[in-house]
Amino acid sequence: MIWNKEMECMDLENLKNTQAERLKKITEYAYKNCSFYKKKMDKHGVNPEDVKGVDDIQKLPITTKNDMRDSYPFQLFSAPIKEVSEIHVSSGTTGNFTVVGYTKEDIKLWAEVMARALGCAGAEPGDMIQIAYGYGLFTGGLGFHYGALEMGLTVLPASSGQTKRQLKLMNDFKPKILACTPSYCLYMAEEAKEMGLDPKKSSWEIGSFGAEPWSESMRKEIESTWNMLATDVYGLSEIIGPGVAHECQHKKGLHIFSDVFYPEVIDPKTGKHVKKGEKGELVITTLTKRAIPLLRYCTRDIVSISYEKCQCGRTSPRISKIVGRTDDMIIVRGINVFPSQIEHVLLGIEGIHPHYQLVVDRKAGELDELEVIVEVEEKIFSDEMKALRSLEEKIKKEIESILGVFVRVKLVEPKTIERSEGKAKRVIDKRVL
Amino acid sequence: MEITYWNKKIETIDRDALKKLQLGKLRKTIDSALKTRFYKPRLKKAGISSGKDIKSLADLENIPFTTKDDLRECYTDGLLSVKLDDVVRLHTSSGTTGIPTVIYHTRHDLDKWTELVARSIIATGSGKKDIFQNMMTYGLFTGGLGLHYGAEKVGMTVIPVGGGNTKRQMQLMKDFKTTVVHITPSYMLHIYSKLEECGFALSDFNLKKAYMGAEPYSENTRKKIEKLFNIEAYNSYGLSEMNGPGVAFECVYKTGMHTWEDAYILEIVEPKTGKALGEEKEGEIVFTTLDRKATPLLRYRTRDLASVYKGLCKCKRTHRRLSRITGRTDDMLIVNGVNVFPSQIEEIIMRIPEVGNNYQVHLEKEGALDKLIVKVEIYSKMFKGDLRELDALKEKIKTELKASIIINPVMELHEPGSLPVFEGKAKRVVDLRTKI
Amino acid sequence: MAKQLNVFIENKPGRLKAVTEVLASNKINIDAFTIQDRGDFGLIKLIVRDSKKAYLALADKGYACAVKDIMIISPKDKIGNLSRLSEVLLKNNINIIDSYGFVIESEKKGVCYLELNTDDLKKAKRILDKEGFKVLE
Amino acid sequence: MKLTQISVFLENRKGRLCDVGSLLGNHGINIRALTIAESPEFGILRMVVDKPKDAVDILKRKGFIAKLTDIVAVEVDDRPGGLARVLQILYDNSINVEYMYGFVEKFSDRALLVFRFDSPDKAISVLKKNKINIVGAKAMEKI
Repeated sequence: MIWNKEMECMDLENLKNTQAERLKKITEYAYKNCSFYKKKMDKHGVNPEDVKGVDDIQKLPITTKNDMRDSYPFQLFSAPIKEVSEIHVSSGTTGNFTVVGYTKEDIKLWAEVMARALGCAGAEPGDMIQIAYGYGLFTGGLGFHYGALEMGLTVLPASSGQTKRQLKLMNDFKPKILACTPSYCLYMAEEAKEMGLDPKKSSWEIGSFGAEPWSESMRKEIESTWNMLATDVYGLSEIIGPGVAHECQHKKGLHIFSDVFYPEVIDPKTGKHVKKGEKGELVITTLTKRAIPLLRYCTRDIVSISYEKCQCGRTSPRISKIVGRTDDMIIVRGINVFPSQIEHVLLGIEGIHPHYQLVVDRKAGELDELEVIVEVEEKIFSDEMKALRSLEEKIKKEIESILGVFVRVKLVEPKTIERSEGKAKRVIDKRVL
Repeated sequence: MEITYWNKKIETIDRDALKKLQLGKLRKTIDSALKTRFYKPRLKKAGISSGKDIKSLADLENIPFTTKDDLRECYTDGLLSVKLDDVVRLHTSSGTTGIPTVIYHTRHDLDKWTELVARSIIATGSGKKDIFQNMMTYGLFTGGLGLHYGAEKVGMTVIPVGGGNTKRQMQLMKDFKTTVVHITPSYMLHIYSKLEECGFALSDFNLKKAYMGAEPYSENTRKKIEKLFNIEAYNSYGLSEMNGPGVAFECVYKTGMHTWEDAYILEIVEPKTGKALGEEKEGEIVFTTLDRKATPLLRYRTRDLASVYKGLCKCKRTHRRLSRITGRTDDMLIVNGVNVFPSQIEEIIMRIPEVGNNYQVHLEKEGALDKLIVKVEIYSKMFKGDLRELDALKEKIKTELKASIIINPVMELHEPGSLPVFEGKAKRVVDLRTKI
Repeated sequence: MAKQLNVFIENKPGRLKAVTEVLASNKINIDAFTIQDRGDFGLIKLIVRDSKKAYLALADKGYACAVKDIMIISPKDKIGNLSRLSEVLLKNNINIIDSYGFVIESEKKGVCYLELNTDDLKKAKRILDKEGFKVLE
Repeated sequence: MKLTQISVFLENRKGRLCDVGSLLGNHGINIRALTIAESPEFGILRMVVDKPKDAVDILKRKGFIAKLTDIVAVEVDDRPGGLARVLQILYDNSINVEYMYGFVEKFSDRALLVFRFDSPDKAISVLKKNKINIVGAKAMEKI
């Protein structure tokens, strides 16, 4: 269903006017209420009055992940903290978190865009949804939860993991919709077979998959294995969480809800707009958010945008699947991992300043495996098995507690990690998507 | 002391009016229970075919108890009294192997639950200005989402962390100047013991209150926690069958937990005979839901032991106060706030062919937290003499247990015949935890 | 093919002693042994003259044990001989699960115990014979 | 009375043992006994060699992680129960064995045990008191 026909199917001229109106307001709001933006805009020599239409957006400075890190924890808040009703953090590139806050209106907005997203996937009020994204600080679980309640679905708040329980819930309650990472969906198929369940006969008819990159061939595999429709959801916590864009049942790109999230595509080197339809870095401006409005936030995701009208009737532009990143972030089981975080952990463990490498792999039908390879140094070498095993354990635990993702630690001999120009290659991604 | 109320009229209602209110709601609950496959024949047998057959609250005694086993038998929809279309959420209890239990909620049910939690929060003196860090797990477990909705209703700023990850918890407490936490008492003590190691000091925090529940603990531990952190700690009681947290909560006077009696009928019974017990007598708590449309429960035996305090509270709330929970009538274990039945562990272990005939479960304290150690004997007939296979076996049992009981156990492999032999699964559990 | 007896033991005082006592009381002589440990438990690997008898004696006492085919080689005690041995195995893609060894007579001969995958055993024997290593029965 | 053993960190990768062997061989170092303690990912190679200090230097120069540890080697009677007797003595005196390896009875009249204790001096005095023959560095070289 189309949840909000007025906004999602608005003719482009009206849409542009709405966007312009909102852009003017949000620029003014950010300038007035957020010292960070005031400073930034003053330094950039631009005034809220300079923004008269959507094309003037290019006059505004961009906001980066580093800006978010440096303004931690409160400098980016534009609303007083007592009006903030929810805070989420995700792990940042080094020690600090990336923080996002929501006022009551922001939570309503989140529920609204997630309801639109579920509508894109094909959900109808009264359907049952199994939410297998993690609940808590991770925005995946609660985002879907709010949207599903808004639409009037019956929610199974399963949260992530515990595969057997997930499958039992599916089998017992027959939910029509599944929300999880695409690799987890494939993984569940293996487990289902082991439990004697036939994935083809599952109750899931529609999947809303995201939080990690995936390919058309994975889509085909999911659809044929589970006999269900697999659609793509896009979001990032800085903007709102899931619900920034979602594929409709025609599966030709993800409708971005551009009346509230204004998209641009720029050349990451020059910062200039790319030609229409060309690939570049996705930059988003939140047009209505109150707690932390973001102006021209660089997502570091590489996409292209199509502005043609979709068969489904929605006029909102469509972004392509994410084709890459402009930084060295990797996504493992839906969780963002920066090599610098691992470095931070190793430095924190006494006496280790070692060379390390991250290897991500995904075997057929299994979940992502993250292996952290650490070169052993003389300082930490003991000739007792117990001591070395407990060192391994310690590194593993520290990393897991920072990242919230399961890792394997492998100790290797010195100089065995491949170096180029003296520097070790930090990430090896062996996954075939 | 300043007393604040969320819903003063209901919270301070006089007892007679409360009883009248209960009676009216009970009749409606009976009517909706009659729509379920489970209660219909049961109530008919007890001579009740409509809510009108209930003349006074005393008639409640004619209704048979509902047990955990009944709930299991009703899985999945034996207790569902509305159309599935009207259900907006459901929670199930743990159990991938054993039969779980399920509670459905309509939007009305969730609103009522949220109100009870909001009342509880306000009763402790918290409000809109507070920064609330919720350290209870989110998802099917009701501890997380239950408080979450109530806290948002009140207008607090919620940080939905969920459980675990101590260092991150502390960092957030510091960075966002958290004033209220929702936590298990043992995790609270654990945080204290890890402060220095994680590079924090109490002066980094702005903590004022802790809502503590999900596991039994003593008054001494409360005092200790209050002194260590220089905060006020409030007892919270709830169980998923009765929605979750927000069933009973302490007010600022901290003399027992006000049970929201407009939403639940509270009885204390002698566990063996089921006979009603008077005030200040310890017995099993029995609840009847009055405000839940999707899954009404009549006289549900909680298996929790407690008593009801005498007299009126200084806060003027007329809802009676429950003592802290003193024990259980069954062999359920509470490990770091998670409910575990020994039978769940046994079922998993005994399914694995490489495991011998004997096993033992040890519960110990590691610092302030519980540690679950599962000791299994290896089975000599299946032993192939390869260390790598033993590594894999250990990992396999660990994963299977984790999947079923949500707790990460410590696995120990033992020689055949080296563990003491006991009959019955409860005896195989050795609880070495000192009571907190 | 030589036999090795692998016995599961918990890593706590007295366990190794208990195993060797069972063997001693059954008059079973130990030719060689090693321990593979995992912190809280481990395996004792024993070379005894009558592995079946030893197995029955231990199994009778309830120990989890297993007899495995292994290979015992007696290379000359010469500098670089160990490296030649491992090189031969490497070249032929034979993976060593566990190994241990000693010098028996200085400048003359040593002994080396190799635990290999079952599929590799025959192949390894053929190759080592050809390369001039003495494989003991 | 203590002997020096060298311990080397090795990945469980084919050919690593071979590399150590040939490196020491090329430098004229003779291996008297060796054993490997392994986990699924890595192993610790423990060796008694004739020139331990030289051996460690050579290995380190080639980038290996290696270190010296004190061990105690004893000789026991070559008859059933020989090993059990030594272990009995250690157990009775509550001496903790970190790890142990090695034993040859069949091929010579001498049987050799290598122990790593957490308190080697105490272990040595207990063993001596019980008339267990401890193998010194000189005797070791003659093996």
